[in-house]
Amino acid sequence: MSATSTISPAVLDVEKIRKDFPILSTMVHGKPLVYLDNAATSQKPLSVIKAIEHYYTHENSNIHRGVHFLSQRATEAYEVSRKKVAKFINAPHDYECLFVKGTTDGINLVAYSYGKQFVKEGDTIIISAMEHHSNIVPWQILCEDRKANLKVIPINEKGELKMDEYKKMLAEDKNVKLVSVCWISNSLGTINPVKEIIALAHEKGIPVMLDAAQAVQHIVVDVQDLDVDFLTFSGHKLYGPTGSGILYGKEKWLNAMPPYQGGGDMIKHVTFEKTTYNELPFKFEAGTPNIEAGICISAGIDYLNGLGIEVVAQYEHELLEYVTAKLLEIPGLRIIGTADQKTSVVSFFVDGTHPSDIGILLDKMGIAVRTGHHCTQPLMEIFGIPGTVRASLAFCNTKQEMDQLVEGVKRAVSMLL
Amino acid sequence: MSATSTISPAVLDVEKIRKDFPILSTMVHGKPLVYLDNAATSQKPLSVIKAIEHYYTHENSNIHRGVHFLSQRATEAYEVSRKKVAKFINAPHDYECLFVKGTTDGINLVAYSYGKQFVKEGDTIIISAMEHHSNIVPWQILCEDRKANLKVIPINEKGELKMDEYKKMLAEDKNVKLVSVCWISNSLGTINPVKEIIALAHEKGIPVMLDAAQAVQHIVVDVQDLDVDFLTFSGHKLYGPTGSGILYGKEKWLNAMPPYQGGGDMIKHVTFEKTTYNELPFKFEAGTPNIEAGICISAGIDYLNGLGIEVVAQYEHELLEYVTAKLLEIPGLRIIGTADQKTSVVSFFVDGTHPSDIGILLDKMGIAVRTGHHCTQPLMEIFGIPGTVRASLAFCNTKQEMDQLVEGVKRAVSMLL
Amino acid sequence: MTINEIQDELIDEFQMFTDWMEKYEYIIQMGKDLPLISEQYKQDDNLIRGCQSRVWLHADYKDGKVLFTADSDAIITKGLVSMVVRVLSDHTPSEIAGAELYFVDKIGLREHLSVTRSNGLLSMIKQMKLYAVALQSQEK
Amino acid sequence: MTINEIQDELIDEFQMFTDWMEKYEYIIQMGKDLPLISEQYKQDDNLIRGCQSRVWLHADYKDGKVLFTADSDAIITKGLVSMVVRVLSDHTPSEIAGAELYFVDKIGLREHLSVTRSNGLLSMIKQMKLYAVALQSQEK
Ligand SMILES: Cc1ncc(COP(=O)(O)O)c(C=O)c1O
Ligand SMILES: Cc1ncc(COP(=O)(O)O)c(C=O)c1O
Repeated sequence: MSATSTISPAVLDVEKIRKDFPILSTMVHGKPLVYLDNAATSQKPLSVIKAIEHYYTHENSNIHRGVHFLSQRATEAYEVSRKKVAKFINAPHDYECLFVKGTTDGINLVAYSYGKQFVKEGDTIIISAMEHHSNIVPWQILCEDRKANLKVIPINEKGELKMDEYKKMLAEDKNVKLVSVCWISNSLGTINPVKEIIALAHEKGIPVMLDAAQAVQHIVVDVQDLDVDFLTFSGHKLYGPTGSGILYGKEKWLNAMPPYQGGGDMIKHVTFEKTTYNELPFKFEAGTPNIEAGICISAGIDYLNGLGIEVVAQYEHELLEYVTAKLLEIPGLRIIGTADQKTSVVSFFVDGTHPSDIGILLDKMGIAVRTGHHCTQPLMEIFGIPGTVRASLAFCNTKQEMDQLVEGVKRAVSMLL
Repeated sequence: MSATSTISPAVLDVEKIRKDFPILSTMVHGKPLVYLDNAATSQKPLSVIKAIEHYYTHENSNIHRGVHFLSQRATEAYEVSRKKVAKFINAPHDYECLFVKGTTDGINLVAYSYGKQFVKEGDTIIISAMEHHSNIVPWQILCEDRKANLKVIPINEKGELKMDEYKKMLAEDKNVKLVSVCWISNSLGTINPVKEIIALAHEKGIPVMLDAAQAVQHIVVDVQDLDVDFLTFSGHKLYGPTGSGILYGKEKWLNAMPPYQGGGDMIKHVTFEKTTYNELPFKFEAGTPNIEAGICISAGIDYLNGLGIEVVAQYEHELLEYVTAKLLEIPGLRIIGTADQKTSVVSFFVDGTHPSDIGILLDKMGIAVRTGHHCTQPLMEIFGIPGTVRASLAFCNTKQEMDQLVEGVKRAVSMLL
Repeated sequence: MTINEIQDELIDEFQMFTDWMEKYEYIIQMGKDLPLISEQYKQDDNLIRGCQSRVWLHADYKDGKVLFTADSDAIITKGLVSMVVRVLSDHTPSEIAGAELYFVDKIGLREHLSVTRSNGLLSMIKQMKLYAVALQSQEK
Repeated sequence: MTINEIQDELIDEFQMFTDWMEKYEYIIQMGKDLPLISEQYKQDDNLIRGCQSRVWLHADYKDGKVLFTADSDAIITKGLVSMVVRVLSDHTPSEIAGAELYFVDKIGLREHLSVTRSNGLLSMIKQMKLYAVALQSQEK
C-alpha cells in the first residue's frame, strides 16, 4: 500500500465514531487534541462511561454472597460480563476467565501460582527480548526465588523474534517450564508468530502464556484455535475502565495451581486449622472484586464488536502504512521496529534529537505521543537508543491526524537541529 | 440511650443527604429500597459518580510516564488524591499510602512482602477470632509456606477480645513477628482497643497491622496517634469506587520489604541481568494502576469530610442503639455481638429460624440485609450458629428504616415459626 | 404424571397468589410439611453445601425409577427442595436427565437458581441430574 | 544579582513570547549554547536519572560560593537546566538552600517540575539543594 492511497471511507465512519468519545474534543494548549497514545491506554466511548454510571446508580452492591435484590442484580451483571468475555476470546468455559486488575496482575498471578507449583531449582522460563517490564520482572522475581533460569529469545534488527534461536533453546534445555511472550510488542508493533511458538512448545509439553495487552484491541483472539495455556490483557487498553483485566487459563492448569491471594470469596470453608478453596473462577478472585470493572469491561468489548474487529484491524493497518511512509520522508528519521507483520504502533528516532524533546514539542501542538523506553528498557539497549517517540493508533484516529503528526515532527526537528 | 429517644434532626439532614445517592430511590419488588448492607459495600454519592465521569471525559490517560498534557493532568489528579488520602488518615508522608485494590489486596501485600523478608520457620503471626477471611487466609498461606504458627486471640461471649490472653501470648512467645487484627468487626460491630493492642506489641518491638475495612467510614483515623505500622481499607466501603483501596505502611517497613508484584512503574532500571526497584510508593504499584479508583477514592473521602466524620459517627451510633433496643423486643431474637464498644453493625439470630429465610423474606419487603457467615466462618462456629442476619447502617439510613426493619423481621418470624 | 405435567400443576398452584408474601407463605408451608429425608441420610456424604443453607439429598433406585428424598436446614430452601423433589422424583433416569425445569422461572423464583450460590438449590438439581445420568449409563 | 533578581530577569525575558513555540525556541537556544559541563564530569557519579532524559550535575565550592555546571542529553531539558544553573550558581550555600524557585511556575513551565518524573529537572534541583545544605553545615 502506498502512502498516497486514500483510506476507503466506507470501511469505518470515523467522524461519527469520534463523537462517541467525549474526551476527543478536549483542547490542549489551545489546539484540538490529537490522541496518539492509544497503546498506553485507550479512550472510552460514552457507552462505557454510561455503563459505569448505570452500575453505580442501579446495581451497586457486593456480589456472590447476598440474597437481596441489588446483590443478585450485580452478581448477574458480573457473571454475564464474564460470559461475554469468554465469548470474545472464544474460551471453552467462562470460569476459565478470571477477572484481574490488568495484564501486570495476570502475569504476576501466573508467575506466583504456576511458579509455586511447577518451577523448581534449575528450571527455565523463556521470555523474549521485546517484552514489557510486566512480562520480565515477575519472572525475574520467580527465578531468583527458585534459583531458576530466565532465558531470552533474541530479535533481529527488524524487531522480529529469531525463531531459530527459540527452537534451539527448546531443543537444548530439557527443563523449560513455561514460555511467556507478548503477542504484539508495545514498542515495536511486531506481531509475533504465536501459533507457531505455542505449537513448538507443546511438542515438548511446555505451556505457553501470551501477554495480549496489545493484541485484543487489534486482532481476533481465539484461545482454542491458538491452543494457548494462559492469555492475559488489560481492559483499559480495550476501551474499558482502568483496573479491569482478564486472565484466561486452561482449566487443567488453573485447577492444578494454588491460589494467589487469600481472602473472602476464594474459599469454600475456613477454620483456623484448615481452609478449603473454592472452585474456579472464585479460587483466584479473593476479596470484593472490582465489580464496576468486571461488569464494564464487556461494555468496551461490546463497542468494539459493534464496529467489527476485522474492520477495525484493516482500518488501523491502513493508517499505519500511511503514516509510516510519510514519516520516512523526514531526513534522519529511523523507524524502530520494521517487522513484516506489524500493527498500529509506529516508533521512531530522529538522529541528533532526543525523543523527549520531540514529545514535549508535539504536546504543545496538541499531539499526544509517548516518548521514552515504553517499559522495554532492555529492548532500547539492543537498539542502542535512549528511547523512541511512539505514536500508537486506534480506529478513532484519522488520516488528517497522521498528517498533523508528520508536520509536527518536521517542525519539532527543525527547531531542535 | 433509650429506644424511644428521638434522634436529633439537627445533627444531619438525612433527607437531604439521601438525595445525593441516586440508587436509594430504587424500587425493589415494588417497595422502596431499604439498604442495610452498608458494611458489604457503601452506596456512592452523585459527587463520586460525577468524579468518575469527569475522569473519563476530561483526564483519562496513562500516568507517570507521559510528557503529554492528558498524562500530566491525570498524574496530577492521581497524586493529589494520594495526598488527600494521607491527610484523611494523618499519614506523615503521602508516599506511605499505597493504592491497592482493597483491604484483601492490602493484607495479601503485607503477608507476602513482609512475610518474605521477616517471617521464618518457627515464627508466629497473631490474629484474632473475629477476623474476616481476608485477614485469616493470607496468614494461613504464609504460615504454611514458612512453617510458621498462626495464633488466634480468643473472644468472650460478648464478642470482645480477651486482652489477657493476648498479653499472655506476647509474654510467652518470643517469636511473634506481626499482629494483624481488625479495628472493627464486620459481623459483630465490636470496636477493638487497637491503641492498647499496638502499644503492647510495640513493647516487644512487634509491628501491628490493622484491618480498617469497617473503621474508616465510621471513626476518625489517625495513624500517627495510633502509631500503627500497617493499616488498610477498601474505597468501596468508604463511598468510593469498587477496586479502590489503600495500604498505609510506615516508611521503614515498606523500604525494608521486597516488592509484591513486578511490572511497569515499579522499577527504576531493568536489564535481563538485574533490575533495580523504584522508590516509594511506586515500588509497590506495579503496572498501570486503577487510575479512576485512585483519583475517585478521594471523592468519597471529600463527601464524608463534608458531613464531618464525628457527626456521622454520632448519628450512626444513635441509630444503632435505637434499632438494637427495638429488635430485642422480638421474642427469641439474640443479638450476636454485644461489646461495650460497638458501631453501626447489628447481627442477630432468631431461634428456630435460619438467617437466610429471614433475609429472603426481608428482601421481598424491599429490605436489603446480609445473611450468612459474613466471611467469618470461624466466628460463627464459636457462637454455634450457621450465620446471622446482619443489618449494617450508614448515615444515609433513617430511623423510619429502622422501624421498617423491625416490623419486617417480626413479620418474617411470624411466617417462619 | 410426567415431569412437565407436575411442573404445570405447580405453576397452576402458584397462579392464585398475587404477591410475594403469599407465594413465600406457600413455599414455607411446603417446607414445613413432614421431614423429607430419614435421619440416617442426613450425613456429610449426602450434604450439598450452598453458601447459606445446607441441603441433604438421598436417591433410591427402584423398579427403574429414581426416588429422591431431601432436606434443608432453612425452611424456604426446604420448600423449594420439596418442589423439585415432587417434580423429579419417581421418574426414570432418562426422564430426569433430560428434564428442563422451567417451573422455577415461571413461578418467578429464578433468583434461587442464579449464580449467586446463595442456596444449595442449583447444586442440588445438578446433583440429581448427575445421579440420573449415572443410573442411565448403568441401564444401558 | 540575587537569586530572585535573576529569576525576575528570566521571567522578564519570557514575557515577550506570546506562544508556546516561541518559548520553547528560546529554551532550546539556551540549551544549545555551549556545553555546560566539562566532559570529565559526565560520569555516572554525577548522573541524575530522570524517567526520560539524563542530567549530569557537578558542583564546585569557591570563595564561599557554589558553582554549578550541568548538562543533559535532551536539549529542552538542557535549556531548563541552564536556567536553573543561571539562577542558583555562584551563590552561597545558605542562599541556595533557602531559595524558592518561583520562576519555573511564572514562566509557565510548572509541568516540568511535576510529579510525572518525565525529566530530571526536579531531581536536579533537589540535588543542588542537597549540595548546598551539606556545604552549609560544613560552614557552621
Ligand atoms: C473487616 C473486614 N476485613 C476485610 C474485608 C475485605 O475487604 P474487601 O473485600 O474490600 O477486600 C472486609 C469486607 O468485607 C471486612 O469487613
Ligand atoms: C505488551 C504489554 N504488556 C504488558 C503491559 C502492562 O499492562 P498494564 O499496565 O495494563 O498492567 C502493557 C501495557 O503497558 C503492554 O503494552
